[in-house]
Amino acid sequence: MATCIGKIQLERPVMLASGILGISLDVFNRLYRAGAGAVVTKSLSTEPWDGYPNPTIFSVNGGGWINAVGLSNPGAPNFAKIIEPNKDVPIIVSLVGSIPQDFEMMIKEFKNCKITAYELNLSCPHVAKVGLEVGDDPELVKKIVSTVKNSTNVPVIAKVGLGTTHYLTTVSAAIDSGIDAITAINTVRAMAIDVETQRPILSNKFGGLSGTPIKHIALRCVYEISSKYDIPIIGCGGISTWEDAVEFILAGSSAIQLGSAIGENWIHVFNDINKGVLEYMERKNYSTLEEMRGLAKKS
Amino acid sequence: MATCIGKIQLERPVMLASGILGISLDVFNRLYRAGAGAVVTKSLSTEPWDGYPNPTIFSVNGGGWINAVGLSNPGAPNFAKIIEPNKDVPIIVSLVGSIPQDFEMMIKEFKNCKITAYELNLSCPHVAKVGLEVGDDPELVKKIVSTVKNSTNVPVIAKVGLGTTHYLTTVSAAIDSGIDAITAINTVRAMAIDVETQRPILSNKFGGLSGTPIKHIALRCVYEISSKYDIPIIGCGGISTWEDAVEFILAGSSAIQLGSAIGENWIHVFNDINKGVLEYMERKNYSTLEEMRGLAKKS
Amino acid sequence: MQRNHNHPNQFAMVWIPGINELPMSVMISRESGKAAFTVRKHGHASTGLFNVKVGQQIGVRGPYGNSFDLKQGKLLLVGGGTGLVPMMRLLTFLKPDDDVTLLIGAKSKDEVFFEDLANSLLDKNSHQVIVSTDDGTYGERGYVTEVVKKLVSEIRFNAVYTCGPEIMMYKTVQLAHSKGLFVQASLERMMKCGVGICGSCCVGEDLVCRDGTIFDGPHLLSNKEFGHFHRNKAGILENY
Amino acid sequence: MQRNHNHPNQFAMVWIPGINELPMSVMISRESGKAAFTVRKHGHASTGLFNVKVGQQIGVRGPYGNSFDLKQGKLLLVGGGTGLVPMMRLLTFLKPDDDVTLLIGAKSKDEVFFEDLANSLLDKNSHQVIVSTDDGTYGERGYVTEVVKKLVSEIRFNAVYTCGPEIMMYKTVQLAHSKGLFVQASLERMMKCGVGICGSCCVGEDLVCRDGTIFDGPHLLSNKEFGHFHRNKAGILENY
Ligand SMILES: Cc1cc2nc3c(=O)[nH]c(=O)nc-3n(C[C@H](O)[C@H](O)[C@H](O)COP(=O)(O)OP(=O)(O)OC[C@H]3O[C@@H](n4cnc5c(N)ncnc54)[C@H](O)[C@@H]3O)c2cc1C
Ligand SMILES: Cc1cc2nc3c(=O)[nH]c(=O)nc-3n(C[C@H](O)[C@H](O)[C@H](O)COP(=O)(O)OP(=O)(O)OC[C@H]3O[C@@H](n4cnc5c(N)ncnc54)[C@H](O)[C@@H]3O)c2cc1C
Ligand SMILES: Cc1cc2nc3c(=O)[nH]c(=O)nc-3n(C[C@H](O)[C@H](O)[C@H](O)COP(=O)(O)O)c2cc1C
Ligand SMILES: Cc1cc2nc3c(=O)[nH]c(=O)nc-3n(C[C@H](O)[C@H](O)[C@H](O)COP(=O)(O)O)c2cc1C
Ligand code: FES
Ligand code: FES
Repeated sequence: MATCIGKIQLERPVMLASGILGISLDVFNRLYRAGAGAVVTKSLSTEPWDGYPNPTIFSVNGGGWINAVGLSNPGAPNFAKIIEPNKDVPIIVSLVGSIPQDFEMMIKEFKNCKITAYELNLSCPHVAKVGLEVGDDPELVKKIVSTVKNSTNVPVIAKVGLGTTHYLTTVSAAIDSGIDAITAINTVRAMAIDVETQRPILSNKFGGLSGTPIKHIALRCVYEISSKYDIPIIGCGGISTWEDAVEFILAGSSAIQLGSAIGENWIHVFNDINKGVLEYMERKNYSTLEEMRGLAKKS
Repeated sequence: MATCIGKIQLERPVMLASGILGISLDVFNRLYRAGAGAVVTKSLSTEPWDGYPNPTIFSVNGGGWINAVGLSNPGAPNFAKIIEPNKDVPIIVSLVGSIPQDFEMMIKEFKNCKITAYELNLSCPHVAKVGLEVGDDPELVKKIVSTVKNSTNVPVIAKVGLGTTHYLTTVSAAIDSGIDAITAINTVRAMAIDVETQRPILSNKFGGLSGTPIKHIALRCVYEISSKYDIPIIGCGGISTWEDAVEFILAGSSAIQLGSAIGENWIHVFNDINKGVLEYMERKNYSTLEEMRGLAKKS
Repeated sequence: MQRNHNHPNQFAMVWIPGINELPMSVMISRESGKAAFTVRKHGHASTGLFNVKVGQQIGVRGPYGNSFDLKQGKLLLVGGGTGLVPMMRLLTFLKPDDDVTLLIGAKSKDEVFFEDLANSLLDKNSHQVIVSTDDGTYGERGYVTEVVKKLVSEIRFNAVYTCGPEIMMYKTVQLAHSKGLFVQASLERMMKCGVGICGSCCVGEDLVCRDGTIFDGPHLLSNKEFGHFHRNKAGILENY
Repeated sequence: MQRNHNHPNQFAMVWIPGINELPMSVMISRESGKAAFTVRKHGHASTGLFNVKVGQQIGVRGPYGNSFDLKQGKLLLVGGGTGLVPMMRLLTFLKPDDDVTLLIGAKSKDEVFFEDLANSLLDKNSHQVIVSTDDGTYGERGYVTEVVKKLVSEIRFNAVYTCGPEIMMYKTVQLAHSKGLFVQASLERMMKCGVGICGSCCVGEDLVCRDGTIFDGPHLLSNKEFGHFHRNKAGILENY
């Protein structure tokens, strides 16, 4: 069940996705005990952000969520203090910013923390000037990735999503600048309207769609990236069962992340998936995940 | 319940989306009797196409479909003969092609047919050289739209989707060249992998995701287009209830299309929606659909 | 696949990985609670399915489609080729008092199958199984519809059920209907989705996968395409 | 909203269109089978909810959250402010033999509510309702936790339930636990999703919306944040 995402080594392939429950070290410890191979923190900014007013989450009929939490977070400096005591949990710190200097400044804050990797959120679909607005600008992506790579020896992951620029352009720009891995995908821009009051439900109007509705979209992105580039991939989007996890690995991902499934199956989902993947590997006679990675591309 | 999509007038706002059951005039008549305000034909090409081998449809766990029918169709010349006898049904002919001449040639074939509008499919996500590959090239879109507009007096609609170029760029190119309305959106590129045999399930590997999973994505596209451009919009994607239909109208569409819902609720869906929308209008005291169009943008 | 005992005749979409996906009638299985398929080795896909080894995995979605309207009394079943599959399943839904005549049509002797299975399924009923081959190498000589013609003019059947080549079904429906008999036929058409969205299985205004596969005789006779045309993969009408 | 009679204490996310969405305890309603909410006019959002007119629509999702563990016998309920809402609902789940003591804590007389409702809900039980105000303008003078202290040293309650200001709950839990009593408290934290994904309601390793809102005393006392810190909208710890 151990997996390597390039230079990143994990005991188990299923991680907590960014923005989900990722707020206290106690929670990280609990999730790690519950079977998560790593936890990705909420995306952190240079300053604390309150995020948008409620409603920030809409529960989609038939499954999935639309969220516009608005990247609320305590800010990198506060957060670094929270995770400083960490010894055991593989923590991936997610960062969000508008210019290379933002990322440089934040990375300095974490100098005393044990961190497994950084994940650059280039793909939040509902906050202006950061996230997708950065990911949609390949030149800016190059500058940010180069700056981050020069600021740290810890592996750096770029998280992409469906924006106004083709996500493969963003992937390519990140690879050109030395990125270590790609997480695909973030939520997909969406909205919900209440027919009685005739208004968008989320206070921000637009939010990001996550969960089962985006699973097959995310899966094709992983397949497309792994067919085109030789870069480690972390699959993310709508994963809630071991079959989903296996699909993403067969499509070419080295590890996976999940968030929305926790809203449905709570944190048991980590061990359920670990167990299912393990049984699958035994049944199919694989001794490592690597043996099955990308097999769907062969046919 | 009557609605105007620019110059297109319909008695009822819910149409059959392209590619769904759209193969014989008898079926069109049946759907019209079942409550459809208009039917859009399968996308037609200059020559007959067999489409991809089966499996061409995957049923998504939890709702929706991924299809890679591959634009199978009898070709515009054959199809024109099929619909020539039509007198009653508002038929919108969907066309697909790679170059302006393809469209010009096909439109000539329909000279003896009573047609309500043409819909240009600029957004099929799983067939090379047509569909999205055309929609993703704004210059080509301009040429095609101009050519089509010069070839016919019938209103022309452009159907857009999520491709590698931002769909709003395609919308803008189509508007610049005189398009009469926009249909948004087509299916979203996706895939499914079978964990037992470890292969992509669809024979074409990639297909288009439709149905409930894409509803809230389509809704935000309609809202974004109607917020930015003054062009009649036909909303499409995941609509299966009257509430969905109302959401799309509140977001700014003048009419809607549906396809996948037929797979779940069969063709009763047309009358169910008509009835629900009518009751809603009575309850809210609207005498025309136009009064409620776009209301969600006010808040 | 879960077998639903209340629905004689249903089909499933059977995926032969890497090859194709085909509509297949649900066949009775020796294991209770399970279903099976009967494949005729024909073209690329069915041969692919035929060659599937034990343990190799195939995909099944469904079951889809409606079922025969079960009448009681004197019943005539007319099957040809793989159209016998739904007839075999139908036999398992009969009442003990039903008096059953099963006609099996085939081109020649080596294409006759299910005769023994039918006799054993019917051993508690008053019944007869009649085989006819076009070339007379087994059973009666000539088209099975000649036997239908003779029987419907002699016996007032409570119901006639048919599945097989469309011309056979067309004639059977015409003959039974002309005598005022209740008759149903199970149609085959090009199927892609199986659930009523792609349109490839349409016959006139009917969608075989969703409205059928079983239709009443009078409805079929009012359909201009039944017995005359089917559509190819591009959706173009072709003559039978 | 469907009320589930087996789950005393649950909350819902209540949307006041154009203003905000707030977690609200499910309140008993005069109409059977329905639920209600009790709002305290506080800041922008709750005032918005307070001002909602009859007929105007609000959105409700849920109910979410777990419920109190119902014990029987001598019960002590300690509520303050809107924390009385779950206590009122709890009263409707009591057994006839339960002997109930309800403590209502408030700053001063004009903030005391539900006293009459509680008495009428308890009219078939052996019970007492004790009010205490910080300023002594009504009932006992002083913090309600002083009354708790006195009662738990006199009476061996089978269970103690509390909901209200965190300091009040913290002291109540400490006092009851120190006497070895079974005690549960219902926590409030900043809530955005209400379903256990956003993390905004976390208290140490617990997520109030999903693991709670009700927790056992010993578990709470081992949580370093309970009674000391809560998180603001950005997730930064703030002292109580
Ligand atoms: C409702 C239904 C039930 C059926 N039940 C059985 C059964 O129990 N056993 C059995 O052996 N066969 C059954 N068939 C026929 C089967 O689906 C295939 O058509 C047949 O096996 C030949 O396929 P092939 O690709 O090997 O032949 P090919 O030689 O490749 O094709 C020959 C012809 O087969 C037909 N065909 C091919 N693909 C399809 C398709 N997707 N849908 C419909 N027809 C197609 C077309 O008419 C085609 O021209 C059934 C068909 C239908 C519609
Ligand atoms: C489980 C639970 C049940 C509750 N039940 C009730 C009830 O039955 N009746 C009632 O009147 N109030 C209840 N509340 C409190 C209510 O949700 C609001 O916090 C309160 O109404 C004040 O909101 P405001 O925005 O008007 O005040 P503001 O003055 O705008 O905010 C004051 C404080 O309210 C709190 N608050 C604001 N938004 C939230 C939020 N989304 N989640 C949690 N706290 C928030 C914060 O501590 C904030 O600092 C409950 C809270 C929780 C967590
Ligand atoms: C409530 C919520 C908050 C999120 N916040 C972030 C975030 O801060 N940074 C980020 O990169 N992704 C964020 N995401 C996206 C998730 O990390 C993930 O990419 C997405 O939800 C798809 O995975 P899922 O379907 O398993 O939830 C958030 C998602 C949700 C539902
Ligand atoms: C089986 C199938 C075939 C389709 N074929 C076409 C097509 O030929 N041309 C086209 O423009 N859209 C086609 N579409 C897309 C639909 O017209 C529609 O845009 C999409 O399915 C979203 O709507 P829905 O969620 O209501 O199905 C097809 C969709 C399906 C499911
Ligand atoms: S097979 Fe697709 S509609 Fe019947
Ligand atoms: S409110 Fe979101 S996790 Fe509890």
